[in-house]
Amino acid sequence: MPIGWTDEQDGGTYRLKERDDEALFGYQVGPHSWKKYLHPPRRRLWQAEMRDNHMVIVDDEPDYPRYAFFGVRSCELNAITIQDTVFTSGPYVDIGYRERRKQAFIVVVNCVEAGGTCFCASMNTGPQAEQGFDLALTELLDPNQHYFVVDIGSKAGAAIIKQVPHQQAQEQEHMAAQQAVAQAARQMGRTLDTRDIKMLLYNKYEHPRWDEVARRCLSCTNCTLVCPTCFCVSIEEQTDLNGQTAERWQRWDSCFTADFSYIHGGSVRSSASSRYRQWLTHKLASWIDQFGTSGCVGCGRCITWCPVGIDLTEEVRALRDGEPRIGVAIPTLDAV
Amino acid sequence: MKNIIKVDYLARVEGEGGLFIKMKDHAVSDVKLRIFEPPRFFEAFLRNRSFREVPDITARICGICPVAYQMSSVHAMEDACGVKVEGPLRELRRLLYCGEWIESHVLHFSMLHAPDFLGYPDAIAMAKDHPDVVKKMLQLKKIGNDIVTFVGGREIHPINICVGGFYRVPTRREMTRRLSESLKEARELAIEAAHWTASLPCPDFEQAYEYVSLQHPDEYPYNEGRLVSNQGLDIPISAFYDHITEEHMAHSTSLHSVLKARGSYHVGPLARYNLNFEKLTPLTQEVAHAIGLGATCHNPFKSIVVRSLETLYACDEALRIIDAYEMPERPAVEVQPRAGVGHGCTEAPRGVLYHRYKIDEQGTILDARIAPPTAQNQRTIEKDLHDFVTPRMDTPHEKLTWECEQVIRNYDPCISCSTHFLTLHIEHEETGSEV
Amino acid sequence: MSTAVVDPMRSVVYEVQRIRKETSDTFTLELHSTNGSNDFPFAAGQFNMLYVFGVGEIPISISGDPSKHRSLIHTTRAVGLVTGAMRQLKRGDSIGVRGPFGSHWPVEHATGYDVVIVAGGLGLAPVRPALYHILHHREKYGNVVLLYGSRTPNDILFRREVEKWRARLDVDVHVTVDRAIHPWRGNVGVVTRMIPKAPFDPLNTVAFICGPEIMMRFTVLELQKRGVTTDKIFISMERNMKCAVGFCGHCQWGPNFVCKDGPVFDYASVKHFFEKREI
Amino acid sequence: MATKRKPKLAVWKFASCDGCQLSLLDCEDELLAVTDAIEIANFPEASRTIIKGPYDLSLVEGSITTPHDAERIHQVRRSSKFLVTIGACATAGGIQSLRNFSDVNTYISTVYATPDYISSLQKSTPIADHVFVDFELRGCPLNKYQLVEVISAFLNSRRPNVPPYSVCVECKQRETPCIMVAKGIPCMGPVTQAGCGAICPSYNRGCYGCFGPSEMPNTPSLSIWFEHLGMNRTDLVRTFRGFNAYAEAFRKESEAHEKHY
Ligand SMILES: Cc1cc2nc3c(=O)[nH]c(=O)nc-3n(C[C@H](O)[C@H](O)[C@H](O)COP(=O)(O)OP(=O)(O)OC[C@H]3O[C@@H](n4cnc5c(N)ncnc54)[C@H](O)[C@@H]3O)c2cc1C
Ligand code: SF4
Ligand code: SF4
Ligand code: SF4
Repeated sequence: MPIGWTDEQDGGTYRLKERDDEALFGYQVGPHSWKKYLHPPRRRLWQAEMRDNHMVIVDDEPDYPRYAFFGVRSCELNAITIQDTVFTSGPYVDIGYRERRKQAFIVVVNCVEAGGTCFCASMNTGPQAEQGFDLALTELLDPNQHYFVVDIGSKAGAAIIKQVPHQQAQEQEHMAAQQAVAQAARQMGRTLDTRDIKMLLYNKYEHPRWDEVARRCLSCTNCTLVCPTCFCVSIEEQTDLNGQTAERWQRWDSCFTADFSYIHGGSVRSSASSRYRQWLTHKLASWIDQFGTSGCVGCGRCITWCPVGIDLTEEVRALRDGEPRIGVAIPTLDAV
Repeated sequence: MKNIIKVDYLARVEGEGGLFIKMKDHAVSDVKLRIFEPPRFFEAFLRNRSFREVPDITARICGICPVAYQMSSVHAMEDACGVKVEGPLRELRRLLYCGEWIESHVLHFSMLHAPDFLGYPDAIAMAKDHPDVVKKMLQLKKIGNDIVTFVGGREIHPINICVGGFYRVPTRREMTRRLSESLKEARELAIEAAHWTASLPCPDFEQAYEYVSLQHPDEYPYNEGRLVSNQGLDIPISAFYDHITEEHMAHSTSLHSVLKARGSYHVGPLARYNLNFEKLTPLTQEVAHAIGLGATCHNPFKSIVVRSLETLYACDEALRIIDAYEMPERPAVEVQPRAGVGHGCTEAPRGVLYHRYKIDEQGTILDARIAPPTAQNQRTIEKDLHDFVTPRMDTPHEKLTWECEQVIRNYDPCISCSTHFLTLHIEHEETGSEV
Repeated sequence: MSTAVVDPMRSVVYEVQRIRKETSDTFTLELHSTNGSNDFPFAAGQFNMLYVFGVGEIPISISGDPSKHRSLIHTTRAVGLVTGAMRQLKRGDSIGVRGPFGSHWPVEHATGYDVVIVAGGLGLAPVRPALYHILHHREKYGNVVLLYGSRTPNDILFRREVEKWRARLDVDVHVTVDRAIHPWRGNVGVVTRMIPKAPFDPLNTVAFICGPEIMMRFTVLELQKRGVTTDKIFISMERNMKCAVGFCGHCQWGPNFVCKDGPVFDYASVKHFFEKREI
Repeated sequence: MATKRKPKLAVWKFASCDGCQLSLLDCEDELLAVTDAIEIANFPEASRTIIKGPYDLSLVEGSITTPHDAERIHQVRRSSKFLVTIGACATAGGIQSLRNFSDVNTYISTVYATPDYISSLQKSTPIADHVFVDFELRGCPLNKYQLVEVISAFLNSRRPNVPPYSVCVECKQRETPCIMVAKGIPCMGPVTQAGCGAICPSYNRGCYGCFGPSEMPNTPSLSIWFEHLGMNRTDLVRTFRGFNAYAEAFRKESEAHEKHY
């Protein structure tokens, strides 16, 4: 975004606004996350051809662009790390992802202001980036000085810094950076109480709140598509007209569509409430079982970009409110 | 000899129509161009809609020339609200129109009309023997579609047109990047098309028509001008219904438009060409002479050549617009509704397309009337059929039938856009009578 | 670092060697590799992603004998587009294979126990490899019981083989049908009805269940009634699957990915949501 | 391949603007490939040649508006092995189904001086109200790539990749920031089926619903949001009463707001 502009975010609204300082990074996360580069919306997996009635698999020439991501926020860096786990930590590896990721150069910008839908502080994913970057900048706008405090996170980062004019940061500049980031943490527009969140959700499979939120939810998929950690895809078959070649295309998918859970005879999750429940429970609970972390980094995109402003922090609060405050939740055996 | 020519289903025209000609005592006794396109009542359901909705709704009258409908309707609304759209926005509208002319004309002359001249049932069969021409023409058509898609959002029923202008306008860079090169190619292809269409064998058949088209002091007519004819008509578009009346015929067809003073008239490429030849670009005029057509032409079969020349003009004009384009500051002029009547008349590929709306102060439509070109030509087509068949009654039936179809296709009739066309009580002729 | 991991999404071309019609809508394909390396180790209960050129790719369990790596056997019911296209395949036609994927029936852990296999309909196919294994190592197990329910006598899968097992003295095979057709003289009724009388020692039994979810639900209840503990009950689940390696997200079921945590689950770990709707 | 008989294609027209069948001719790059793979047996808009049925694939454009057409569609069904309806008219009744909300006789007298000549049904209805339809391809107009996809899927007997999810998915695919969120412009995208490629939002205007309701259209929720964005009830009715006015979800929504006039 150009200098002099910022954004204002709330549930279902995002507005550009002028600002009257010189800040270069005076805005919060926008509509797109870095996901679209590392895990592109559409991608051909492979092709097959029919030659003399025999199928031949044709590999695509691998083409892995080298990316430098400039201005990655801490929440987003955490989201990248989460996707790393999804795609590269198990017995199977998404090779395309791994190759793009391996070459990515990441410059983080620590947030010194928080947006209306941000809650990374609750999720422990920001506003300060801890690791996994090549460089991390903190922008400081003193009345008499506009400068960046840079943390170097890798050799490649150090090599770059060598090439730009810089000076060793003073203790007091460090402090200023810390304070600015801490200030952002205090400003967060949203909070999410993550205490025992996994069991909270596992115990709420049958809560009336799901039906309430389903009355508002459009099943439009926006929340999943803007989310920097959501990774679900579908694979489509494409053929040419004379049936000689077929291509397998992977594209982003969403648990809010009917086809997503289709098995012969119908969708497993045919109601909007079950889809919202799947999404939220996956993000905040089952993700922990699957990958060892939360699936949410608190970037707030799903709140801002939900066309009707559904807010997961509010939903969690509502689910919690019905919950007795004491006692340990265990997996219910109350199943009929 | 068979004394009835009957085509149940006219092919290669847009929409559904049929033909019925009866001959008796070596004279043509009855000609009916039948339209059985079911009525869709646009003028009725436009009532109570918002004036801002017209470009989206009227586009759906015709999938072949939606831009024309959008243009006539937005002009009419702007007229009603007392707004004039000028400068680069006006130019963009012309550009959009260029795209539609190219796409629609090429579709017609290469895929629907040309096969008649060469004796093929369709362009696909023609492509077997003339693959190059067909491929080139498809390419040319595609460039027309590209313009519409680029300016309008998509080729059929563009989404980017609003009363007052557009929702989004392209930057100069986008424009040149996307269109310049391909349009230069299109211009070359259009020149080839002109030579090719001029080389097609063409029946001798000249008619004395009253041509009616828009006329503009500076430009070949698209979206503005006065309505003029070669027989003295010269009126502002708002006087359309003062001079033209629509007759609801019981026998066959539709609301036939006729000039109150003189009867049938001819709209479309031939009319525009004969009335505005000197407004064509120098290149177009030059090519017209090179292919031996000259400044006037009264043979409706030659409309195929005129369409190719108008295509060339559209390419040339589009290039001029692109070269001169500066991105307007705002994509649309602010339009506030006010009670009143507005008129819009533009030159659809098939000819004059006139709209008139009455709106109230909220912009709610109270009344709508639309006169599509094919309805205006219908009487003329029937007359052509009559005059064409009369001296050719001994032609073998098959051949004559095909030629009659060709006479109709000379007009590129677009039956779908016939908001006025009726369903008819089709009188089913006994097959037995076709001795 | 970047050891060339094979792309888990890429198919390998196999050739249809034999096609056997099992019932009116079910058929078994025997596949051979086209590159000569006819070795396909898998564990009982695992599945492959089978790809039909130009149509699509679907998960199908391996129904062959795990001790025989030489050919790859799948039994499929034609229910839709891909399975329908698969039924049209002829000897010599190509098919894409990825796999094997997923968890397996814990045949090793079941040694020393009675084993009761409860299968409904097509569910016999995914447990057949387990039965093969058990029969190959018959001495390691206690009682072995197969309870099989089918819609009608004509839908009985692997009919001749079932008869052969029935003839053995070391397996108890009981077959029931929902709807009898002449000349069926056997059991009629749902498969769960056979559980109370089946010869196994509930406290010392491992159960493998495979069939429609509703059938598995009631089977679990019956087994529990007899005293089989939930940690010894295993079920095989089906969910939509696009990748089979945990990337596509479609097969999630509670915290699990059916493709890698399943398809075979021990009931204890899933019981708290197994009964819930639309999970 | 060469030995196989080419499947026969027929294109039929009912009440419509011709735009959808024109899309086939607009497939400049694919047209010759299409005609290589499939025999155009009955397509009057393109050819004089009419080859007799039965047809392997019929594309049906337009809605049923006259008694004659209500009969004709049964003939078409009988002569078609696989019948695909194309476009909003054929799948939802089209823009002409606006008459369904009024009395058609007043419509007739509005337009025609001599109403007696007009024979028209009270309602404009989609093809599926009359005969069994194998596949519905939405859109006003349809998307030509989807049309080629349907033909291609038909030729390969696979499922067409024509997903029923919302336009929002395509918005994200083309990376258009949501205009409803970012600009407060009412947009039908969340309840409209994808297919167009999310054109309108990329041109700074809200989707107006060409592709009809998406698979789970929560129109009441969207209406509440539209009101929150400042839309009045008259415009709410108009918004849902467009090219797919008679598609159930949109029809119910517009009627719900009409009651409140
Ligand atoms: C682990 C596993 C093992 C299976 N083993 C067998 C087997 O051995 N034999 C057998 O006949 N079937 C088996 N199935 C079911 C089989 O995958 C479906 O019948 C098949 O996907 C239907 O595909 P279709 O295209 O013919 O059906 P359609 O109804 O046309 O389905 C369309 C698409 O939906 C998805 N889908 C539909 N039903 C299912 C389903 N039940 N499970 C997963 N995805 C589905 C597929 O992606 C399919 O292509 C198994 C499923 C799973 C998950
Ligand atoms: S769930 Fe929402 S807040 Fe959390 S990471 Fe995804 S988009 Fe951001
Ligand atoms: S602009 Fe419209 S279609 Fe696009 S994401 Fe927003 S609501 Fe959905
Ligand atoms: S109105 Fe909606 S469906 Fe139609 S083109 Fe625009 S975005 Fe697409």
